[in-house]
Amino acid sequence: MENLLSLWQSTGLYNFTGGQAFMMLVGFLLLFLAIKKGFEPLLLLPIGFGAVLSNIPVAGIAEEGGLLYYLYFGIKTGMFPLLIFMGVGAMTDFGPMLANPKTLLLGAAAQFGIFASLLGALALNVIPGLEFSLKDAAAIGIIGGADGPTAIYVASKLAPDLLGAIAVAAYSYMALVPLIQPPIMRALTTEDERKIEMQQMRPVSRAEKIIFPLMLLLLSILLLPSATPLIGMFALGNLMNACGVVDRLSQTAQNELINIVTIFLGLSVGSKLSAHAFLQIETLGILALGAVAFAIGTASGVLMAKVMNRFSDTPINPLIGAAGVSAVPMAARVANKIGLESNPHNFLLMHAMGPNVAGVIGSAVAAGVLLSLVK
Amino acid sequence: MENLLSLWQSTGLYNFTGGQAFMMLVGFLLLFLAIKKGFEPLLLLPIGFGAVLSNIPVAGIAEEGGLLYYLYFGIKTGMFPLLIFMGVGAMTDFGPMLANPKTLLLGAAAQFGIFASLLGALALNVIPGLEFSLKDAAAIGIIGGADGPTAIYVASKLAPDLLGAIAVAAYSYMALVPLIQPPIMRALTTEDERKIEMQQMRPVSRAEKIIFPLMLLLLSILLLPSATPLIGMFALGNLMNACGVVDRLSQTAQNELINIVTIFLGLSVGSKLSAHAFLQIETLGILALGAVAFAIGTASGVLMAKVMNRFSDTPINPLIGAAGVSAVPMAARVANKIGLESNPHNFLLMHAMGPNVAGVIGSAVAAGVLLSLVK
Amino acid sequence: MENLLSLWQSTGLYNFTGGQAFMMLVGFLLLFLAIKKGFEPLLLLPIGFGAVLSNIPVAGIAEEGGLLYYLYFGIKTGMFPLLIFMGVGAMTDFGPMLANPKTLLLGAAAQFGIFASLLGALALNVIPGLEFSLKDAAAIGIIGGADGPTAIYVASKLAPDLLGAIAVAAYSYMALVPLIQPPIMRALTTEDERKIEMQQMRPVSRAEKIIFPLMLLLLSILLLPSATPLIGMFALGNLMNACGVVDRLSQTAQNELINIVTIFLGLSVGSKLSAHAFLQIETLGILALGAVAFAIGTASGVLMAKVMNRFSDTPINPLIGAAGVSAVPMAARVANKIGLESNPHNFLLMHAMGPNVAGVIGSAVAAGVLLSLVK
Amino acid sequence: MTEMMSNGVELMFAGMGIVFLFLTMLVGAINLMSSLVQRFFPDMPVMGAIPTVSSGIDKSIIAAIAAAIHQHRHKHK
Amino acid sequence: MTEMMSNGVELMFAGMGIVFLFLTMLVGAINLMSSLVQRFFPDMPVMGAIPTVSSGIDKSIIAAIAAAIHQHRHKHK
Amino acid sequence: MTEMMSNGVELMFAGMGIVFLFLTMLVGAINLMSSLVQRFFPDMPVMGAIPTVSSGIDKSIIAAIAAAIHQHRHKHK
Ligand code: NA
Ligand code: NA
Ligand code: NA
Repeated sequence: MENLLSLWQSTGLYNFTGGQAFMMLVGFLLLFLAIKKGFEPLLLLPIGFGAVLSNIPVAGIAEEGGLLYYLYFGIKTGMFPLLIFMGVGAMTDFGPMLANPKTLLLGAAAQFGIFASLLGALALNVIPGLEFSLKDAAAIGIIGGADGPTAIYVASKLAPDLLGAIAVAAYSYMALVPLIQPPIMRALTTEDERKIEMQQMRPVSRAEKIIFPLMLLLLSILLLPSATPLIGMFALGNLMNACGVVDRLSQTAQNELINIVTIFLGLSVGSKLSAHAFLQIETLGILALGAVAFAIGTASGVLMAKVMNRFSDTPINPLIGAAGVSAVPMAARVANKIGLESNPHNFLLMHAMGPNVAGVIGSAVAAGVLLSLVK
Repeated sequence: MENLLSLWQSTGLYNFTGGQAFMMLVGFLLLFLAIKKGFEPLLLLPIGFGAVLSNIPVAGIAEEGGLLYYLYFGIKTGMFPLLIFMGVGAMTDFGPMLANPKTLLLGAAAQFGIFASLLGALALNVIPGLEFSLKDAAAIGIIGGADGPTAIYVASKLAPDLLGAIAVAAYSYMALVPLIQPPIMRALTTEDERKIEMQQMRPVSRAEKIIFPLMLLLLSILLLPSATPLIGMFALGNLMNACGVVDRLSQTAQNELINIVTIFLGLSVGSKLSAHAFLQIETLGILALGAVAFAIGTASGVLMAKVMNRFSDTPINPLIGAAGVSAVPMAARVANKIGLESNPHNFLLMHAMGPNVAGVIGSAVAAGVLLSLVK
Repeated sequence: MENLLSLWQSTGLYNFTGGQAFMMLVGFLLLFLAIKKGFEPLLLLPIGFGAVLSNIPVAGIAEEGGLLYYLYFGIKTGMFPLLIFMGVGAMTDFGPMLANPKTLLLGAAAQFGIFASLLGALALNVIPGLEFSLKDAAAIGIIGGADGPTAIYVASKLAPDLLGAIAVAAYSYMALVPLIQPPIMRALTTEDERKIEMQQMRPVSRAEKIIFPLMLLLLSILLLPSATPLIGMFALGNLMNACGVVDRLSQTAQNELINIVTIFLGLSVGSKLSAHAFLQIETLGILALGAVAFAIGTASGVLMAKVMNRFSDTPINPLIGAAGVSAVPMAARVANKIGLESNPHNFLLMHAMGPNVAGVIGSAVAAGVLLSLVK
Repeated sequence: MTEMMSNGVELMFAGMGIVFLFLTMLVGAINLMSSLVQRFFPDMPVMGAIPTVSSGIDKSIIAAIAAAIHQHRHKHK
Repeated sequence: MTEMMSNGVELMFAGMGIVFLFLTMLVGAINLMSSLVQRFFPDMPVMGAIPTVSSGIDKSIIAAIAAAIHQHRHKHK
Repeated sequence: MTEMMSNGVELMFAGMGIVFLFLTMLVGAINLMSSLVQRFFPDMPVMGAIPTVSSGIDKSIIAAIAAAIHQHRHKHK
């Protein structure tokens, strides 16, 4: 009898707190979005699952002695996001950007979303109950970088408590890029601008592709050492792929290694989706600001492209500016799609890949600025 | 001269203890069983090798500073068995079980082997020199679950000293399933029963396969949180495979990741095969009880199937009950083979896969009970 | 204004020390050698990149909290070199050596390079400013083993400060084998000797290939336990491959696992290329002694082969003695090439593979001696 | 019977009870779920991509196969 | 405006400034690099091995392909 | 000669001695083993499975190859 009581007292049903139940629903919602809606499933499926596992009462899977507690070490040390960034580097082709380097400026402009939402977070402090520190605001702003590993890396350093919400916002909005960007792109461009055809790109030699990651790293070393963990691992992956002499390492970095780390990273991020940290009014602020960041980044990219089109000797379709937020390759595809609506013979995909990968560099640079100036 | 003496004194020959020599022989025996007899070679080869390495005098490979000492961390934290369980989940097809859910009860019945041998272990305490605590007995009983990662997970939590012997017993008896089960199955069934043909199964939709792992996890959360590390990782693997949107993660979980972890887990388990822990009369008890557990589990499964056949509206061949012990897919193949002997047109394989995978769930549930009630 | 100053003070440009700048150049030189000259790129590319990353001012990537600091744990525990050695073992075919076991003695003779350069290092202590301890000298000598993981394993135990220089020397000279060895081989052999054709080898049975790694391990256990971590992991890999029943583990050990560990090991080794440790007169000594070690090892192998040819009933081409240094399979290819120059129908490749893999065993044995006698 | 033994017996009953309770509830849940799925999503479109050649095979392998086939075709002529 | 807010504004200017500075310098560096490469190494030979079938594909796969082709050829005759 | 130097010389003799002792014993052991294997298991049946297409290649790759061949056969007709 006593035993039965103790059994009943050890069930999840008996021990559930409202917060845990709610967070578990959030986890299941993420699984639904990942599986049924196709929202960045590679990340949101393990994140959602991690959220479910870490909110199970009694089991303590995210507490000392539990699996997710140990896995989280890979985020605390920065190892997981950096290894993923290495794999992403190995998958990235800088060819289109090297053929038309001025598109890098579009990747710069789109980072305005980061700093605007940082300011927005600070402004939200006027709402009673909201208290974002400068570190919190910086970690929230980085959602606007539209780059998962960068956002997780920065958040784990500046605001580990907000990590769960920030990662979820970053990946969700990346999945929503095809919904968020088009109205902004249409509002800021004229039909004629959207019809602009761009010149065919020159081929880029292998030597340029090998030298570029080293040059990028060198510039970051000289100007912004705080960005070098991110940019360094990205450049390493890119170099391994471009140089052609370590293909077996490059293949492993892009496949098995990134897959293993993705599972671990997702589960660990999910373990930060605890009721304690997530069920705060702050989370609503983060979700709102993340959307704002994406919108402002998109707009800045498009406007910058319009400016550049005016001063450039070769035509630039302003739509490709939107790809500057990164969210590779989704944002480039969106630019291509909107372009085709106005001009069915106008394939912008390759032209948009330049600003798209430039956006990855841009947000890593912005991350370096935040890590170095926000103390 | 002095140097030569010191050299001689540093050889293995000089430093061997009888226990180390004996355990090394055990290691070589395991290698022989794995390679020449095909006993679960994926696990018993690294376990045997780990046993050899950890019993080398002077070298201290399983002591602080040695490789196996560090690898063992992956067992102590539960990480290795849980990751293997995730991979197994990704390889498991619940289709046959979902088509005929009542076969789950066969997977339940076969767990009686676990609790019977737990009792047996306690009963053996009457023998002078044997002293199994309740924790020891629970860890020994789990051998009857016929599931490697579950046994290792439970033993590492309840009785780490017995881990080596328990893992060896579990995998050895799994390899011996084609010898242990048939006589019991024949003794408990009539020729007519063995001839029973079962109805063809309905096809199972993708949606059911996606929802099932989540439902399984949810039930375990509500009823038995202590089983959720095991069931959770199993469900994660299964969901990754079933959902079809994260194939690259699922492939990695079933291949490279499980392979890497299998090597590490095997070596670490082997490192627990030290003379100190293994050369005890307890080990003989463990080996004897393990065999008993398999036999009783098989018998319970068959008897349960006979009972169900009496009350079911569709015929159930009692042979498939034996597959309820898990030991996937060996036990299902045994059921199929014995069935074919009596009726050469009766293919039971698919029907036996239902109870077979149900046995995995059943033993994970039993593991949860033990982890939660045995303190 | 103040902010701008603080920004400037956080740049790499402001913080660079001369030593860091120089070591970064060393890193870029290694990248150049790896990519453009094809010097062991699988290792030297990550080592070079690690050197660059760890010498970035301010960023602290190799200091506590940085990625390379955590990765280095895998070297400190010996885990990385041992796992690579396991993968190398899985890739090694002992067939040619088993067909002609006396070629093992060539692998023994070539280890003289190790001990000669050890003595050389001690002799260099007469130069003011140079102070090699016996441990340092032993770690330097092991470069002559021409085997990367062995050198890294030994150096990490005996002289972690010299690890960077030693690993760089070992891999660089392995890449230079086609330049270093031929003149020595030509100088020590006559045209007639180089023309010697060897008898075709008998086929080796699978059983022999399975038993060999176990026998090797057993001998090492009995005679030289200090070599068993290296020889044990090598034998494990080799057994996994030879036995044919754990192919999925063997494939993973030779591919994904070794690739992942190679990236991590390279970066960690590179992180030991700090100005503090590398910009010492010792480093020049290490580089000089490394070259001497390779030369002496080559010469000893060739001379041993000449002696053996005199006493053997079957002819032995002295060129295959040079392959005894290991540097698999480069040294065997060099022997083949030089042989073809004198006799275009004389294919020595398979005959040279015997001493070549024997050299791996020989240097692991020598490593065991050093680890056991140098305190 | 020692106290430990009686603990063991109790554990056996509790254990088998929970195992059966758990799996019986799972049977019920599956039956319910399956009937709901079959009623409301009879021809549920396959989600995500059809799991054809899994993404685990990287492009280079496909390329290698294609190259092999190509070469073969030429030799074969 | 609070102090934090003014910090934020300062951060925004510094941040966007550095981002533009960095990427503008990168544009310059790329242009310089590309023109140097195109001038001095116009037909730069491909370094290392031609990245044909990547070394990531292990030999056994190639063997499998070869075997498949071989078998096919025989069946096909 | 310093003490360290004499230690080094001693180490050299001990080291080369052990290396030769070890490898000579290994030669003996191999010869013994090979003759035993050849005498007692002359046609030793291959253990385990024949190491054909390794299990490392997962089924989907085989499927891809099969599909490629199949497609090729059709195009080829
Ligand atoms: Na970005
Ligand atoms: Na079971
Ligand atoms: Na060697």
